[in-house]
Amino acid sequence: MYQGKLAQLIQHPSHVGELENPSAMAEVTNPVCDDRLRLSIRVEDGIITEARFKVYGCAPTIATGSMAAELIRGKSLEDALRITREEIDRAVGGLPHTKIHCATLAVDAIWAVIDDYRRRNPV
Amino acid sequence: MYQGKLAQLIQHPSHVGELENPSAMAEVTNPVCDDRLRLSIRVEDGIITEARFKVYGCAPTIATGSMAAELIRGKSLEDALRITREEIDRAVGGLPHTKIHCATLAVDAIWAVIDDYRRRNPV
Amino acid sequence: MKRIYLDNSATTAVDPEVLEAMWPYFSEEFGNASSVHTVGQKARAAVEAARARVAELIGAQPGEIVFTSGGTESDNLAIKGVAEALSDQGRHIITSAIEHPAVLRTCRALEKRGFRVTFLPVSGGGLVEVTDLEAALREDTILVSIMMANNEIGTRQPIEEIGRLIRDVRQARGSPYPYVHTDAVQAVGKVRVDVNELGVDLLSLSAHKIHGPKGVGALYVRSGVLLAPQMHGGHHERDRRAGTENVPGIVGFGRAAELARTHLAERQRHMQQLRDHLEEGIARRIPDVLFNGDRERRVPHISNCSFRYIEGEALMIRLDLRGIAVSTGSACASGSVEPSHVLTALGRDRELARGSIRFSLCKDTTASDIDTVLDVLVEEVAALRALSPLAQPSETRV
Amino acid sequence: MKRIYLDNSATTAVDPEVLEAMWPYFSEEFGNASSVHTVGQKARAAVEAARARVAELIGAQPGEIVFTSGGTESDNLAIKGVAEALSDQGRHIITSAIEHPAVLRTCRALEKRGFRVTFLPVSGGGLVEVTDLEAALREDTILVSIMMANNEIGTRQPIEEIGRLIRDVRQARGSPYPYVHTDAVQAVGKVRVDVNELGVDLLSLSAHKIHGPKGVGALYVRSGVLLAPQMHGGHHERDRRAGTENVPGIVGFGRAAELARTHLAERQRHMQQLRDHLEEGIARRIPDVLFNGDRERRVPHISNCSFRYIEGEALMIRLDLRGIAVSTGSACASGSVEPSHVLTALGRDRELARGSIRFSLCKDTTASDIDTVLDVLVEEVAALRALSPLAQPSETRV
Ligand SMILES: Cc1ncc(COP(=O)(O)O)c(C=O)c1O
Ligand SMILES: Cc1ncc(COP(=O)(O)O)c(C=O)c1O
Repeated sequence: MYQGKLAQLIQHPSHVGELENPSAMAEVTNPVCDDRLRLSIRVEDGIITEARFKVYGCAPTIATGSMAAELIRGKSLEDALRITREEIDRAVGGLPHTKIHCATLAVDAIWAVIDDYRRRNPV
Repeated sequence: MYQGKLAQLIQHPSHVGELENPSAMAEVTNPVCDDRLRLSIRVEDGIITEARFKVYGCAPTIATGSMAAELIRGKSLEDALRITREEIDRAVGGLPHTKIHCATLAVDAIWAVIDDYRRRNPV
Repeated sequence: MKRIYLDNSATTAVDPEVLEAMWPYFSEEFGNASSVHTVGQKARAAVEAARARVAELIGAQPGEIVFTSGGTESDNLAIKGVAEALSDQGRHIITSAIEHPAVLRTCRALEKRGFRVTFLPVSGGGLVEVTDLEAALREDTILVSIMMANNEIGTRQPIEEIGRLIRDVRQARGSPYPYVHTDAVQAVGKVRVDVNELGVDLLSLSAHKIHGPKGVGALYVRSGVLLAPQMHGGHHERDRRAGTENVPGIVGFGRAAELARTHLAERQRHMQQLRDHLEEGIARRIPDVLFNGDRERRVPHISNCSFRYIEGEALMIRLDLRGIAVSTGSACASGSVEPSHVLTALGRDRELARGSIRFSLCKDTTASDIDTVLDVLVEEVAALRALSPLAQPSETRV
Repeated sequence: MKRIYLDNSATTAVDPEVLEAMWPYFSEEFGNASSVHTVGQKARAAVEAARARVAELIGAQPGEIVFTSGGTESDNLAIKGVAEALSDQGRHIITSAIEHPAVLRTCRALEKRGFRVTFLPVSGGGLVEVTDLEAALREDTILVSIMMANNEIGTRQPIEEIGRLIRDVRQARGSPYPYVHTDAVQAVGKVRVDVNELGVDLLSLSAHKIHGPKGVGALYVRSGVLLAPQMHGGHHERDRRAGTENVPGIVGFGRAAELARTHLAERQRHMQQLRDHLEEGIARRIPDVLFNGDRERRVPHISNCSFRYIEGEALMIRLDLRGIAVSTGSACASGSVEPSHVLTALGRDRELARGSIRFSLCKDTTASDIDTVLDVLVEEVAALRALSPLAQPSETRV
C-alpha cells in the first residue's frame, strides 16, 4: 500500500512531539473519521522557527502531519497560510486517493495554529 | 462412464439384426424415454435356437439387448421367461443405477416375443 | 488411445499460459484483495489488472466489470438484479425460448415472484425475429435478455439490431428502460464482442469457456445501470457482488481474456475452417443427416446435427469409447429423456432432437483430429443404424 | 525483509499438498462434471470424492453437501433459501448482532422483502445468551442463524445448547421448524465441528480459510431440510445450486478438508499455544491494552486487542511496513471510518474499537514469528503513542 517517500514518512516522521511553551498550539479533528492532528509552533519575528506535531488517525496523517511541520518551518505566517492540500500531497509523495483527507487535515491544522497565534497576539 | 464388459458389449454386441422368417418377433418401447428393443427368435421343439435384436435407445440398451439374445439362446420358453432384470444387469457387468431401465426393457422384450410365439402357436 | 475433445462448448482446458499466470496467487501471493496490508494489496493489484483485461476484451471500462462465480451467476445477477432494481418501473421481461437454463430458469423463478415473461419463439434456423421482439414490447417491459450465441447450435442472435431497436424505443419514451442483457458466454473469445457496438447494458461472460478456469465469470454492467446486488455481505466489487474475490481464478480469467483478444482473428478462422471441414465430411459421407441451426449466422466453433434413426446418447457413448468426446441434446437419466428445448423450439421432432450431436471445437483442435472424427463417425453411425429398428434395411449402409 | 502473516482469518495460503491435488484438473482432467463422456466422468468422480471428504470433516453425509462459490454464498443460500422455502410457515428470523456481513446484510435484505429479523445482543465477552434467544422465539420463527465462531474476536457461540433448545421447541410444537443455521467458516478446521453434535440443520464453510482455494465453499443441508435454490440454471448439485462445478477448486477444498481433519488436534494445540504466548507477551510488555472477547470460549487462532490512544489502521500499516500482516477493526476509507460492528456490540467505545488489532494464526505460524511480532509490536505501539495527542506524557513509555 505505502511505498517510497510516503512509507518513509509514516515510519520515520520528523518534528514529532509538543513544544514546551509554544507560541501557539491547535488541535483539529476530521469530523467524519475522528482523526486528530495537534500542531504547536514557535514564532519569532513573524517567522515560524519551530514546529512539532502529534497525530491520532490513519497512517498517512503521520506523513502529512510531519510534512506540515516541515513545510511551515522557516516560513512567515502569511507564507504558511498559502500551503495547499495539493502541495502537501505532492510533498509526501502522493497519497492514495481515499486518503486525500489526510492532507486536508494538515492544512486545517496549519490554519488553526496560526489562528491561535493571532488570537494570542492581536495586532 | 462405461468400462470393461459393459463397454465391450456396447461396442461389440452379438446377435445383431433380424431373423428371416422368425418363429416370433416383438418390439417393446419404454414409455418414458422411447427406447425401443426388437427381438426375433427361432423356436424348434420348444427351444429357442436363434435370437437377433435391434435397438434404438441409450447405449446400455445395446448391451442388454445383446445379452437378452445371448441368454435365451438354447433355453426353453419356460426357462427364458425366468430370466430376471437382475440377471441381465449382472450378465452385462453391472449397469449404472440410472440405467437399470435398460435391463427392464430387455426382460420386457423376452416376454413380448414369447407372447408373440404363443399367440402364433396356441396350444 | 489418443483422445479427441470436441466438447469445448461444455468447457475448455485451461491454457498453460493461463495456469502459469494463476500459479503464484495460490500459495505465494495468496492475500485477500480486501486486506489493506501489502499481501492484500498485491492481490488487489492483480485483480484490477485482470479486470482491465476482461474489460478490454469486450470494449468496456474496467469499472463496468463485476466478477462472479461463473456464467450462471452472471445471468442470475443480471436478470434478478434488474428485476429487483426496476420492479417499480415495470414487471415485464422478454427473453427467447432457446436461452441457456441459467436465463430460462431465472426467468421462471421471477414469474413466481410476480414478473411476467415473454419467451420469444425462434425461426427454424434458431433465430429470434426482431419484429417479434418489437411486437412483444410493453409499456412495463424493463428488460430484454437475448443470448448472443446459442450454446447448442451456435446461432448468433441479431443483438446489434435489438440494441438499436431498444435504443429507439427508449428515446421515444424518454426512459432509460428497458435494459438489454445478452448472455455472451458462447460468443466471447469466438467472435468480436463489443458492448458499444452491440448496444447492450449488461453482458455475461464465463472464464472456463475461453481456456480460463472454472468458477469465475463476469457481468458487464454499463456505467449508470441500476442493478440490485444478489449476493449480500462485504463491500466487494463495489458493493455489487459480495464474497472474497477468487484471486487466482480472476487472474486466470484476465490472462485468458488477453489471449482471446490477441488471437481472436486467427482462432476464429482456424475453428471455422475445421468446423466447415467437419460438416462437409459429414454431409458427403453420411446419409440422412440434418444440420441444426442457421448455417450462416453463427459462431465458428459449434456444429450440431441430427442423425436419423439413431439415438444421440448411444452415438456419444460409442464415440467416447473410441476416444472422442462430443455432447448430445438428449440426455437420458433414470429412464426419462428431456429432449433439448433448443431443438424442440426449432421444430425438430422428438426423434431428430434425440439423434442430435454437438461438436464443439477450440483453438487446439487439429485437421487430423477432424479427419479421425470423420472416419470414426462414419463407422459408428453405420453400426448404430444397422442396430436400429427405425431404419429400413435399404437405408443402412455399412 | 522476512514477512510474517498473521491475518489468517482473512485468508490462508493454499497448502502445497492442496495445490498438488488441484493441479491435474486445470489442463489435463479438465472435463465438465456434467458431461457424460469419460473426460466429464473423471471430473465427476473427483468432485464426488471431494464431497465425501468435506462431509467427513463435519460428520455429514456426502449428499448433504452443496458446493458454492464461498462462505458468503453459503450464508446467502442458507438464509434466503430457508426464508423462501418456509415463507408460508412464518417470516421471523433470529440472528445475532455480531454475525459476518454475509449473514447480517442478507438478513437486512430479507427485511425489505417482508421478513422480520431479531438481532440478538451479545455479552461484553461477545457471547449470545441462550435465554435471550429463547425469549426472542416466536410462533412464526422459521430460522435461527448464529455463527459458530466470530471472525473478529474468535468467540464461540453455544451452538450445541442452541441446537438442543430448538430441538425441544420443535418437539413441543410438533413442527420441524425453526431450522438452525450456523456460519462455521471460522470454526471449521480450527476446532471439532460435527453437525450432529451441534444439532444444526445448515452449516456454512469456506475453503480459503482452511488452506484451500478462494472461490469455493459449501453449505451443509441436513437431509430433508427444505431449501429454495438461489442460483438458477442447470441441474447441478442435485438442483440446489446451478452453475458449472469449479472442479479444481472443489478438489482442492476436498484435500484441504482431509488435511484439516487428519491434523485437527495438533493444529489446534499449536495455534492455541502460540496465540497464548502472543497474548502473554502483549499483556506483560505493553500497558493499556484491552483484550476483546471472552478469553475462554473461543477458537484457537484469533486474538483481538485494543491499544489505547492509538489508531488501529496506523498500527496495522506500521506493522506492515515492517513485514507483519495483521488486520484491524477500523478501516478508514474516503475519510469515513466504520467502527467494527462486533466491537461496538461488545460495548467498546469508539476509541477502543478503532484501536483494535486482530492477530490470526495458522498451522504454519512459528514461535519465532510470534517473538518477532512481539518485539516489533512493543516498539510500534510505543512510537505511535509518542505521536498520539490522546496519550498523556506519563502514559507513553518508549
Ligand atoms: C450460453 C451459456 N450461458 C451460461 C452458461 C453458464 O456458465 P457457467 O458454466 O460458467 O455457469 C453456459 C455454459 O454452461 C452457456 O453456454
Ligand atoms: C465468519 C465468516 N463468514 C463468512 C465469510 C465469507 O466467506 P468467503 O470469504 O468465502 O466469502 C467469512 C470470511 O470472509 C467469515 O469469516
